[in-house]
Amino acid sequence: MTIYAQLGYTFLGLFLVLNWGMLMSATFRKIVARVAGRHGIPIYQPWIDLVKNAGVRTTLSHGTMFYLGPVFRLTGAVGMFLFMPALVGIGNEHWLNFSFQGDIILILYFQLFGMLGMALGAGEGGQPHSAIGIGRGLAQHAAVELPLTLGILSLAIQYQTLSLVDIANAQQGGILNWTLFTNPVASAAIMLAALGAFGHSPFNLVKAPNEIPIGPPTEYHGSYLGILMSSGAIIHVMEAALFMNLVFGGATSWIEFIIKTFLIYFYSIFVGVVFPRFRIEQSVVWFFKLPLVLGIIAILIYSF
Amino acid sequence: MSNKFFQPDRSKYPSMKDDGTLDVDLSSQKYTKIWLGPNHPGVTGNMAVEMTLGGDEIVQAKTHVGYLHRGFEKLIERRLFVQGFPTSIRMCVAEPDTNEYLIARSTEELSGLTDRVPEMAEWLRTLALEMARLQGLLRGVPGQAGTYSLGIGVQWGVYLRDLILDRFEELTGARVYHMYIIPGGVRGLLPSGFKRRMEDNLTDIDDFIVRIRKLIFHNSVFKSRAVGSAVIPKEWIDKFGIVGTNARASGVKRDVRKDNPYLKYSELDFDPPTATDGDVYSRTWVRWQELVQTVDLIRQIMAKMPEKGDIRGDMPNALHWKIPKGETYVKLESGRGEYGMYYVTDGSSKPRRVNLRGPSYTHAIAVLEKMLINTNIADVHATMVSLQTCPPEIER
Amino acid sequence: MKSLIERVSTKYNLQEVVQQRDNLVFAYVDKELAIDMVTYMRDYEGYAHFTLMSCVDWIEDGKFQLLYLLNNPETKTEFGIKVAIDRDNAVMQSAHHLWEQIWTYQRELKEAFGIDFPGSPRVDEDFVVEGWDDMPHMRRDFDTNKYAEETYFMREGRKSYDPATYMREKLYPKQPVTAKKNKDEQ
Amino acid sequence: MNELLKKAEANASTKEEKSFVRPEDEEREVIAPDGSIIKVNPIYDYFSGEKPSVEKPNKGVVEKFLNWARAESIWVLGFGTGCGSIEIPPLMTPRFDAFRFGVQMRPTPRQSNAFIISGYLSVKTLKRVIRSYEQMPSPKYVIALGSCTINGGMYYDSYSTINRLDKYMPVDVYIAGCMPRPEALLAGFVKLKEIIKSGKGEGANLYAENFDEYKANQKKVIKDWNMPDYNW
Repeated sequence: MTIYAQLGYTFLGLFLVLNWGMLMSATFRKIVARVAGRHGIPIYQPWIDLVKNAGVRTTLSHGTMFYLGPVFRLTGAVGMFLFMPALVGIGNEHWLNFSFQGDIILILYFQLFGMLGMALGAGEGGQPHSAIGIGRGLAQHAAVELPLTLGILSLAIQYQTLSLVDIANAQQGGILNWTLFTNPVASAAIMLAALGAFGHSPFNLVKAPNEIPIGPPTEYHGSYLGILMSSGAIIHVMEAALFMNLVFGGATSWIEFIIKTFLIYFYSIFVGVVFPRFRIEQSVVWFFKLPLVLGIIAILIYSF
Repeated sequence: MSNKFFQPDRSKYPSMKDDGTLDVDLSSQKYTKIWLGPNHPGVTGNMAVEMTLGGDEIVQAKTHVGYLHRGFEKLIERRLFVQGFPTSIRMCVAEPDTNEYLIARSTEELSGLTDRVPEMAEWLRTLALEMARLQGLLRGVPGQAGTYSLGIGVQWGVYLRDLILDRFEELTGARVYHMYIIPGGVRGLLPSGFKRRMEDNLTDIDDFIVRIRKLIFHNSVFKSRAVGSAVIPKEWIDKFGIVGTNARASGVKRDVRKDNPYLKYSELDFDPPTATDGDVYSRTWVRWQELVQTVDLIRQIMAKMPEKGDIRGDMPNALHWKIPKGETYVKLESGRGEYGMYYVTDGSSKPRRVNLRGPSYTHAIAVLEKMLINTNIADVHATMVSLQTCPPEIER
Repeated sequence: MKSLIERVSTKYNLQEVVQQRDNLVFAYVDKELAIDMVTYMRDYEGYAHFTLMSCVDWIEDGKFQLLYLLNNPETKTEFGIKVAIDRDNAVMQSAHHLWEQIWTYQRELKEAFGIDFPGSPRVDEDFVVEGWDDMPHMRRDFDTNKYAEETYFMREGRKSYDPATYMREKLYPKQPVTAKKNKDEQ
Repeated sequence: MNELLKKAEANASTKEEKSFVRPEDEEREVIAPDGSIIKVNPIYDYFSGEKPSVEKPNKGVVEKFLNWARAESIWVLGFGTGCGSIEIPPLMTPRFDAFRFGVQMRPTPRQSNAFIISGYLSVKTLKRVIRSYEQMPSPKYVIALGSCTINGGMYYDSYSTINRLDKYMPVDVYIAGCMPRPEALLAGFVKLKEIIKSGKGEGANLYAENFDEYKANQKKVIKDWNMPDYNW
């Protein structure tokens, strides 16, 4: 396959993922509304919001880095997509994106890259709430990364590879081949860390609407906010896809992709709807307890 | 708790001097100044807390009120007694009926017409006050969980509060500002079928009470945040003049309904709930118990109240009503605590001075400022809601 | 309650003792003795709960009447200690050392009536109004209507009526204004 | 007597010089991290004092499409300025559920495009309202709730509340009543949508055009003006 065809497929995939991410966030808000007994927003509301944000006339800047914050965030999101195999299995080679060029470490790096860019950009905004939100976000991210990386390393030892495609391909051929069943301890560590990675309640202290409204994006408006919204939509899908490829056997068709990412995302919402928010030190300590212990056990099992 | 490792070294913080000033050099980059409010979803009503932060911890807090100042006390001095009614009930929007009772009772007492109020009217006044308490609690109890971003309970609670507002609308014709309790009695009898519809709503609320208990008080995250947070020690109660549920949660049983019974409370069977710890969790727990009790009280009132009767005593012509010189202090137990009114007349057709004593006057300024020191910025909103601060009654 | 009044009134020379209700008494005390008496009531008579501090402007006498309303949680009674202070030189001894919330009341009274409480913390800070440049707004001689008309923009077409004359005009348009006096207005 | 006179004199002299600038906004010298001393004047250095300019709408179909999107996605600033804010929770909860109409609450002025002035405005709040309003990006809309914003309502003679809101900022929709029911608010939102869709919701440009007039009115009531003229 030529590079141009590959690029074409990648952009098509990006478009699909963006829209699926927006639909998913709308569904998320619908679900929360239904639990509360409300009708909720129209399902197409995120797209209207996007158009509206693009149509805002005033744009203020606090400096170059303020511009670059959303751009970095989008870069992180797109970077995660580029090196993530959307579909695996025979006949889906054109949906592997550029995953042959990079491995999990690169994806984890891109996950952090968006956050760091956002931190620099929001920091230049000068809003104290942003600064507090960034401090919280980075502290929590460090706590989340630890069990997540331990779990992933356990998988790497198990499958003797760091390539996400190989890990996902190794899980094909039946539900019992999934890492969930072949390496349950590492899966548990990863999925507990996933709660923090998605950033819904009880780990939503980065945005914390009634403590530091609303954290890093406080100063962002108009098109900046539109970029942040769309990159957020991509990141949510990509994180769900990461856990899908690691633990739940990857996807061999777009239908499977949609069902699996939705269920993984729904799992974090399900927890979020009925739990309040942790304070930052509680959240950090929470990740250092059970998930960390599980991660260490998962490493130890495969080390000997 | 497990967060002992994360406590900062507070011994290096500057402490406040006697005159309320703090020696903090903001340009030293060690401290930040942050305003919580007035434009902030995390403040109750419209007020502001000016916080000096060292890291995430508050070194000094100052409350700023006055954003809702309308000068009621001045305006009432310019109005006839009866004109004072629509003005005065807007003093506090959370439970407006309490204001109605206070001003009606003060004018009746000062003009010596207290015994003209018929019994039926007393029952209806009690009912209106308890319904007001109920609608306040339906917002307040889940609202405490809402401060920790557990918004589902708030949504259910506000819906049920709307049902109670519907009953108010049926009884009085208005949703929020009712003007139901007037001098000499009340404005109307119960509409037919009111008790049945009220009973339906109370059944729904019973359901809600059970669910909210599971949602909030059995929730590990809520416990981990609320237990031991924002403690009011027992010694503070008299020192700061803390009243109502805040005092009862610290183990001091103080309830005007029991201490100085007014209206028909002496004929009702209830016992104000108490707790001992004085933290956010006990305050919420006391309020939840009070929610149960209020539902029970409304049922008792509807069972014990007579079917028919006079609702309004003979009163002087409202436009030419003059009250002889005198002064009084009337109080009642609102959802937030002792709520009183100091009323002075001078023999003319207008009051000389009206001073409202809201419980938040103490809770939201002296207590809050003291309590916020050394708390995490994440707990400020929860502390304010747990004290049930209501700015309009501070600044009137 | 009776014995308490007798006991205190000999000690502090109370004037104009009014027992408004069974559980509510108002009495005047001399300005010099006021804080002393409040302290005594708190420490020896069990009036440990401070309810309210208020002020009434008796402009015709040239006096401000301060009120310290104390509550006894044991006997469930209230005692209002009133102090008359001079209107032109309105200074009162501060009581902020007795209860923690009193400085708030004193700060409010300083702003609303212009009564000074030397030594009270943060007494000069703004309380409810900001950047106020007129006379203290709760004094009787401050005309709020005039101030509002001068400062804010009235919407054209808004009218205010005196309710009594307006109702008479609307209900009995043919009756002359010099009609009989209402019987309740005695 | 002499002492009193002296005190009065002292008071009088301090009154004239009384500065309303908060201590952290005063002109001062700051030591930079490299040790040099910099003079700062926070009000003018940290904020921009530039006047707003009229931002012309697009033409034709583009503007119509954008207006449709603006009308269907109204982000309301969560700033309860008066007692009308007690009816906002019912509006956003199961009974009335304004989310169906594309109405959402946003916590920061930068991200909101509609401002509900919920009832009376004391002068102290007016100052914060102006600041928040000016921080909102154009196009922005104002919904004035309750009689008190129309003509002062029952506070017409109060020394602390303003009487007419439209003298201080452009108002798109008035909702009368004390207090207006949530249904009235929903009707107000529908009306606002009509106004936006027909392209008449140009309050921000109106504010920029008549900036001096609005500013003069605001400065007349806000005696302690200690902020830049326009809060970007």
